[in-house]
Amino acid sequence: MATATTEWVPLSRHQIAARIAQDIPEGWYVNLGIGVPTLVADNVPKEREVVFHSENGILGIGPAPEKADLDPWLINAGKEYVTLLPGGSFFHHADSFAMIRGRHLDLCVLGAYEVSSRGDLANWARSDDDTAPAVGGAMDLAVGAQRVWVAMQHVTKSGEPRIVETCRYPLTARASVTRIYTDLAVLDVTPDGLQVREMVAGLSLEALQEKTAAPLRLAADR
Amino acid sequence: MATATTEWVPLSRHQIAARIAQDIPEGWYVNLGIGVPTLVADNVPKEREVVFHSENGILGIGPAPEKADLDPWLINAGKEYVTLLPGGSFFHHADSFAMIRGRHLDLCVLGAYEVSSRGDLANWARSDDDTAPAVGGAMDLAVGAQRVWVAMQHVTKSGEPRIVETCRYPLTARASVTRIYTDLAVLDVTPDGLQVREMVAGLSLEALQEKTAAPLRLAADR
Amino acid sequence: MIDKLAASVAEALTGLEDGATLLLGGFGAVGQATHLIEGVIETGARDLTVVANNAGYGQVGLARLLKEGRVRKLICSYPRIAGSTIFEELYSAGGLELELVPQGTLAERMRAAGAGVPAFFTPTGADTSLARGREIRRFGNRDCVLEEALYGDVALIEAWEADRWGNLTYRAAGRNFNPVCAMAARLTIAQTQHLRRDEPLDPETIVTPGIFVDRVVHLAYGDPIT
Amino acid sequence: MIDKLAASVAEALTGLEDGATLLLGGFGAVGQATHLIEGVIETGARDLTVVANNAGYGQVGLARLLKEGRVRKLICSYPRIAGSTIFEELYSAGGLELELVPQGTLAERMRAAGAGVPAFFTPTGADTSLARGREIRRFGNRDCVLEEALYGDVALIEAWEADRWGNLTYRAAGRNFNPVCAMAARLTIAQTQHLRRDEPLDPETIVTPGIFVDRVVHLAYGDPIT
Repeated sequence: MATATTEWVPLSRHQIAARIAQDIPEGWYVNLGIGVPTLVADNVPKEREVVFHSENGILGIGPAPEKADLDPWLINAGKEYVTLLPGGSFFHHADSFAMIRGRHLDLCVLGAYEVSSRGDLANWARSDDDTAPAVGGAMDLAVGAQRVWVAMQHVTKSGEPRIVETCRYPLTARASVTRIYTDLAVLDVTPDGLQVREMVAGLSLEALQEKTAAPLRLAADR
Repeated sequence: MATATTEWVPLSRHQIAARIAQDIPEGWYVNLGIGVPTLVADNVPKEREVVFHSENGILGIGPAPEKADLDPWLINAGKEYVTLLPGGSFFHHADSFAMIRGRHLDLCVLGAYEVSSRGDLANWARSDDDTAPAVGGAMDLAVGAQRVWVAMQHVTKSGEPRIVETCRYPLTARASVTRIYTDLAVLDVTPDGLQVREMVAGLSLEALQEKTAAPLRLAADR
Repeated sequence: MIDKLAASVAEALTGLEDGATLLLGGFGAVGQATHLIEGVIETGARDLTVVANNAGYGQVGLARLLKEGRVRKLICSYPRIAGSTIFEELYSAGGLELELVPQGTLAERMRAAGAGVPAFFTPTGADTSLARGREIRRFGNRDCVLEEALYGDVALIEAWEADRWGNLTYRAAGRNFNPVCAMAARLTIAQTQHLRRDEPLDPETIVTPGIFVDRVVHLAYGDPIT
Repeated sequence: MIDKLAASVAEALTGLEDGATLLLGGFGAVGQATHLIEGVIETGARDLTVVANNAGYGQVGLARLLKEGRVRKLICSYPRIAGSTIFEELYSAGGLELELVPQGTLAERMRAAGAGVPAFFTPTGADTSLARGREIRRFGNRDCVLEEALYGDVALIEAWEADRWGNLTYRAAGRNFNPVCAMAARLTIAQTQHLRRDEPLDPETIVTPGIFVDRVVHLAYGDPIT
């Protein structure tokens, strides 16, 4: 029956964030990019202590404040008001990026326009002649963190694959991404290419491959 | 009369230090090397505020403590117990040498084995095959401070000049020293060579030249 | 007596010249020396190069300086943010030169200037269009780009507390680029929320030692202006 | 729950291997992690490379480690000081390899390792015998030598106060190389005089954030041992 192949439901943005949160063990130091990655923090169970880092000089970022407790001096890299958890600290920008570039972060989670089968990341500019471009800390995070995980929609709004052989968008970093979480699947970037660890219930490898412009295979140990 | 030419008296170590102290204006940040330079601090009038820096992470070094007030955690680069003056601060070694190497010190005063007429400084090793050599912060200070002044005896114990055309001892830094204070004279290192600013009373330029292995002339504006 | 206090913004900005390179602390609106930046307009200085993480917000601080046409070139990591309309208009119209620098490289280049490091290698950006035409060298298994120190003529920074020796502390995320800018400029000017004139700050908790600070102006202006 | 406390020096040193590069904080006797360094002897580790400003004092700490013959190579700025008799004997007898590094370059090379800078240029030492055979490049009007980052396997540092997250403060001149070593090693172990287990240190006055610290051992040993 034709319907049998379409019975899967893509994950929502919050579900992607929750799925990523599952894989973050206690004690990791983690930087979260803007968008879906930011949602990851709220999905880590309270009893599992993870230390969130912000580029603007903060370790120990906590959830958004109640309005009454808002500290106008305490913002994250996305310029949103945040709180500080016990054990947190403040430091200047050179020290903050020493943490990033010196490979002290266990993980960063970033959004992306495209990821290649070798882990090349494109997430900072839509074209080489971008009007008024902005790069921020994307390139630093992509080369610096021990692991770079990407959270993104599997395909563009028009249905084009975002996981490709070679990125068409300007690169943020080469061979950087180690894992991709999409609304359809979890994929590892390995020396042997992309390996599928999980798919949403009802989705076949063939159907996922159709939406992916690089060869996939199932992870042996999944 | 032959006696007339020998009526001069060389400065003592303390007098050299006191002479140097005269030339340090209020508000300068100054690093003092081990030996005679260390004595400079006590000769700056109390009402003239000068901030002394120590390589091991201190600004605002004060005089040696009374025994009862000794803090065993507060030593200078020479590993002597010191005090901290109001306005002082502590910082780590990379920041401390950022101050030195980043040209933030107005002055450092160093001892020397030899200084050349171009301001080359030799003050760290007695020979190229020194057994168990030690360099410390000498090379950092010599290239980093805005001004490098040397405090030394004009000649060796055996009467050999220490101010020379070309240093025989291993170099600490090239074209670094800007002024030399000896027990006999104060000399500026200029693009036009060594210029004598002061001599001890009774000493002639000819007599000073005899003890100096590089051409001297009197400073025009002295 | 050492006393780095200036009586006014105008006095604090004495000596700022046309063509100067200004280093601005702040990340978003937090820790931005808004009053000093706006004071630059009054000095009449123009043809400025401005180094800052963002390109200003709304109609205050750097946004006003841009609007007044005083800035020739911006060295920046993230100019395009919500509210950066003045930057976007100027840039689209070709009225502003932009050098885009990754945020960590921006911080490290200023720190290098302050620490006497004329140039350093970093993997950040090495495989990207920002490294076009630049020197690349491999260390270990990574390509790295050579980055040069970024020196300022004048740094304008914002502190929480200061004493007459120019020692500074910051508040929370207000620290950001401020201590780094302070190291990198020949003349560093701080506006401070709180002043302890003769009572020195705790030597253990000073973030920017006074050696990096030339002038302090006391402006109890309240929370960040957005 | 994050808890970086180790119950003993032996537990804190778990995993230290033969041939490791050790980064030691301390300047003179102040801020030296004497008990951790002596604990290295008990682990049996040998063939070590040790990075430290001095080569040890009297008969404690690094001096003992040297005497026990565990150190193959010393990377050091000022090995020869009053009381460094064990170093001098070993070095004269050819029992120790020495790499002499200017003190600021030593600090900056470790800071570079911790900050992801594989190499940098500095004028320090460029015109001296220490730069023989090294790459020299001119920046502005100064010759500079290329210096590489100095990475450690294990850093042994000394703190004044710590919490269970590994945040650290230091006391007075006890800070020195400790925060720099903490950044530069894969495994950083701190001995601390005071412990605030669950009561976090003040986020504004932490000198070494816990991200740079892996293990903490509480040793209320009193003043520096000279």
